[in-house]
Amino acid sequence: MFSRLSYTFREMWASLRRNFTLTAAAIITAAVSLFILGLTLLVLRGFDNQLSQWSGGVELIVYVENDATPEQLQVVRDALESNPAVIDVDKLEYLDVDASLAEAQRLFAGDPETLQLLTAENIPTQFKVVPQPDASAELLTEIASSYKERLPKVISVAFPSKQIDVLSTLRGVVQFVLYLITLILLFSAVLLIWNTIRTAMFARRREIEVMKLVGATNWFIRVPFMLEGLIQGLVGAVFASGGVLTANWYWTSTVQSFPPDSGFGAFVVTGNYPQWVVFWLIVLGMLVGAIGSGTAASKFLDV
Amino acid sequence: MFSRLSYTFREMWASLRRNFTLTAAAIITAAVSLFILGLTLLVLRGFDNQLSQWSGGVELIVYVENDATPEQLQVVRDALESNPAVIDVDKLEYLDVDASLAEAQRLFAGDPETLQLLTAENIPTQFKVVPQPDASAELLTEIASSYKERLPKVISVAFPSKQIDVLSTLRGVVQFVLYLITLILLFSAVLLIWNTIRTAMFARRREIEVMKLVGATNWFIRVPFMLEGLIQGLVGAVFASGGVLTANWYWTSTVQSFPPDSGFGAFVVTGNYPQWVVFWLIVLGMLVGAIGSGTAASKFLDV
Amino acid sequence: MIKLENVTKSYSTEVTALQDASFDVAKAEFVFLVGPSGSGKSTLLRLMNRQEKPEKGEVWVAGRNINDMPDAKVPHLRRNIGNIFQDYKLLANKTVFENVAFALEVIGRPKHVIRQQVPAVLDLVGLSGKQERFPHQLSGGEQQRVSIARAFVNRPLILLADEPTGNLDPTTGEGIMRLLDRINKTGTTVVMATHDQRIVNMMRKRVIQLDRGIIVRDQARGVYE
Amino acid sequence: MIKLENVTKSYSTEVTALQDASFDVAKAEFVFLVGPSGSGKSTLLRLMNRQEKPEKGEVWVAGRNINDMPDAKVPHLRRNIGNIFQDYKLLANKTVFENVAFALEVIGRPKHVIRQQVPAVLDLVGLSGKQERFPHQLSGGEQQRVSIARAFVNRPLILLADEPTGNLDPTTGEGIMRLLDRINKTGTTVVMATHDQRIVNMMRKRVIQLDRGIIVRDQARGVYE
Ligand SMILES: Nc1ncnc2c1ncn2[C@@H]1O[C@H](COP(=O)(O)OP(=O)(O)OP(=O)(O)O)[C@@H](O)[C@H]1O
Ligand SMILES: Nc1ncnc2c1ncn2[C@@H]1O[C@H](COP(=O)(O)OP(=O)(O)OP(=O)(O)O)[C@@H](O)[C@H]1O
Ligand SMILES: [Mg+2]
Ligand SMILES: [Mg+2]
Repeated sequence: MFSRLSYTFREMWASLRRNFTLTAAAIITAAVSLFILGLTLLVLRGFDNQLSQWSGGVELIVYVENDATPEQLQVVRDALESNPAVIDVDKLEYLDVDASLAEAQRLFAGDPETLQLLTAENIPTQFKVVPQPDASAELLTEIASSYKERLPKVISVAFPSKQIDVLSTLRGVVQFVLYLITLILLFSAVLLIWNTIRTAMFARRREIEVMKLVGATNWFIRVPFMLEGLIQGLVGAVFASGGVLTANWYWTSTVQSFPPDSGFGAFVVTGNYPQWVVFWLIVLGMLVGAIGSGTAASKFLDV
Repeated sequence: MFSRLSYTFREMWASLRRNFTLTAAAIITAAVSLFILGLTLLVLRGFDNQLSQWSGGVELIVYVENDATPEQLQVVRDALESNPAVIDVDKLEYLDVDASLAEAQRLFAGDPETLQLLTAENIPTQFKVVPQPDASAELLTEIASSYKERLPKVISVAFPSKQIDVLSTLRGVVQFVLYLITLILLFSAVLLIWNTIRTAMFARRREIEVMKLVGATNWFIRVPFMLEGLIQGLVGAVFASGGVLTANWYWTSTVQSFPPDSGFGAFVVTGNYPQWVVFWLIVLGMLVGAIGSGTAASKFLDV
Repeated sequence: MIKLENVTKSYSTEVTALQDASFDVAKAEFVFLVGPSGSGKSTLLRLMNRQEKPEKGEVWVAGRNINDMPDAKVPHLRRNIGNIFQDYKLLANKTVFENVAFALEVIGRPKHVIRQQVPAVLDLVGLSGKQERFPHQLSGGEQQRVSIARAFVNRPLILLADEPTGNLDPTTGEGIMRLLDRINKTGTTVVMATHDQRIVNMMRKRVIQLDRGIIVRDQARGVYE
Repeated sequence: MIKLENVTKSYSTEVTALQDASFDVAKAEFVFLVGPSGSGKSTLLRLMNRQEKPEKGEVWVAGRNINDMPDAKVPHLRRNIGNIFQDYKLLANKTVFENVAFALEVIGRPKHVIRQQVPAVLDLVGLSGKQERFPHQLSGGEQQRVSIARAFVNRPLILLADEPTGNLDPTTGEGIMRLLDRINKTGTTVVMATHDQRIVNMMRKRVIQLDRGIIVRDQARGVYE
């Protein structure tokens, strides 16, 4: 068994070295495609963070002062619920101090200066308002602007439908272009790994011929090649992962160096999302390697 | 001579077809790298348009009404020049109606609705102000905000140092990341073209051997291979160019669908800049092909 | 040991490489296949180790019909058959020892078996002092001895040799023939394709002669003709 | 036509492939190079068309010292030398006609010359009816005739043949020898390496015998020995 393993690795390593440029090209292409995929996932997550305040159809937020009494809050709620033709009352949601603080953590992740200023004593609480699908924008604007004067403790009413549109469109463009590039490059990576394995098998066709003649099984012949492809995918994924983590760190520190309140605060990705991305990149890299080498090893074994 | 040409093309074409996957991978990689390069150039150009209002160290713009008389303009100019400690008087620049209209063409290229509203009769003219390098931001803000009340015909004073900082930093990040990816992929494309040529020559080593034995010159043997590499680079560049033009068109129409005044109006690229980008992509693609195939053809001819 | 029954094989519609061939080879027999170029000698040998399948007829090796043997069993069939070729088919980047050991390694023989059997077989073919040389450091005859050692190290029941003396000068070729004869005397069946007249005439073994895919002569103790 | 003066060639420090070889080959002469495997026959032939350079000594071909010939001139040297090999070196994806025409195409001969010379030379080697066949549709002997046609189509001064009958059965081999003899009689110098005893004895030409890189015999109208 040990001799078998050492045979497999010895052969694989020799083959990797012999085909150096093709191997390098395959690894580079796999790495770049996975890197772009990783970036895409992070950028989309940034957009989602930025838009998360507005998720679920929320188009209007009424900010209420931190020290509003339950009675004052009820007045606001009543006012909002008095317009069921314009506002979807079932989806009306109130974020109390804790929920608002939790949201701020996400929104100002890249803007610690602003975040520091928000405490349980001063953070505004919010009513998130989903309009009826057929409510006219003008009517909504009119109602919204009247709240600030009419209702107690209301700090401001946010109704940034334009920016939301722009951001969502941008998100769509970025998603489309980057996924397209990723897909094309991943395809190229599969082709290349397929090709390095084909080349590796061709370079060793005399050995393969002899192996078959002395009675080696097909699996015995195939495994080192498949492993070789797997490792190319894996190495590509490892490079990509390093790149993605570095890029994320670089971007986070760039955003933190922006002036406070630049509007990019939510555009950083935190928590263990980057680790998840890396995990999936590595899985995908190995998959790409396995597909490329597996098909090549099956196809060219009977030549 | 004609027989020579037809020989060259026949051999090249046969070789391209034989090595289909490797050729495809080489072309894809070349195309994607050049496509990303093209995108990079367009995106950077977008940033530059967006920032062009503020180029040359301009940090403050005083907008003056269209119908201001020369005397009124002189009052504004005198006020600006009275603060040589804060404002760099030598770099003070006045954009009259024509110059402002020209600038607006650039700034609102992607926002025709806004652009339409601006005519020679209503467009504000502008004083572009470059502060002294050591002028404190507070002092500048103070002076700037006093202008609007004190001076005749001044509509507004723009002093968006934060946004400029953010935009320039973003531009730097985008430039760095995209150039890096481009460079890595271009390197990979050279490797791949080198490799397809090596593979092509290896696949035809018997023919090459016979050709050398019957007295063909090295150049005769080499030229079809070099042409093959050149064509791979060229085809990659053509795909990339198509992609870049499509992407530019897609982006332009996306920006135009944004609500007016979204802030992205200047982010589209117009004029013949896209054509220039395409021209250079094609030159670069052929260069990549020539480098890859030329080195391979020289290296492996004496095997 | 080997039995062909009405075997026909053609590669394309034009060429019939072998037509209606039937014969029996007993255990420990030595058979020459002779005939002009393209008459089907190599094809016959390739049918015997399932490198090719016949269109018609049956091929039996060691008591088993190898036509309808599943592909997965073929490696085990081949472990009973040694192959020798005109161009030796040695691996240039491996030493003599490694070339022979390779044949045992790839069928999963443990290290200690390899360390014992390889020197023994190299001794048999007369190469004990040259274990660490590479093929290009050997004469053609010595290279062919390495390839015989590799074919024989697993003590197969059958040796198939396709023009093993084709690249060798007459003296060296004779040495190889004496070695094959010695191996044959240990009980190994040997089938050898050749067009070396001298050798066939010298050995006086059974001769099967082919002409354009047809067996035209099958003679015990025959000559080249 | 060919002159070697004290030529020594070794590929590595261990093996001296050729040592201090000197001889002259006159125009229209026919020379056999014989000797056991590895004695340096192929090396000698490769020195004559500058596939190899000697370490010591000088090689003259057609009155020119080819050692210090610049690389760029080598193609023109080779246009005066035809080469024939044991394995034919035909291009499998080209027909007989195309294989021969290829040799003219790659040295830039115009189409009308090709259309005239190729059929003529195919006629000479006796393949006029088989122009459109592919190599695998021919017997070994026929393939070797194609390779001779290719080597001769440009009417070279010299033909170098490295074991041209090595893969052929005796009858076919004799046919090839008669063809080479005919070509030789047209004034072409022929140098042929072989270890086919029978052929050397049959032809009775000049024989140069090598042993481990040393010329041990140079005999007019010699036999194999
Ligand atoms: N892989 C193949 N594909 C197509 N035809 C083939 C193939 N192998 C052999 N043939 C044809 O089958 C016939 C028999 O060939 P085979 O190689 O068995 O002859 P042979 O007696 O071994 O000849 P030689 O003495 O030249 O080795 C020939 O006509 C040959 O052209
Ligand atoms: N390319 C090479 N690299 C290293 N050594 C070589 C090379 N070619 C030949 N040799 C060595 O040079 C010596 C002479 O070889 P050569 O091929 O000239 O012999 P030969 O007489 O043609 O033999 P054969 O009859 O087997 O063809 C041999 O020892 C051989 O191993
Ligand atoms: Mg054969
Ligand atoms: Mg030789």
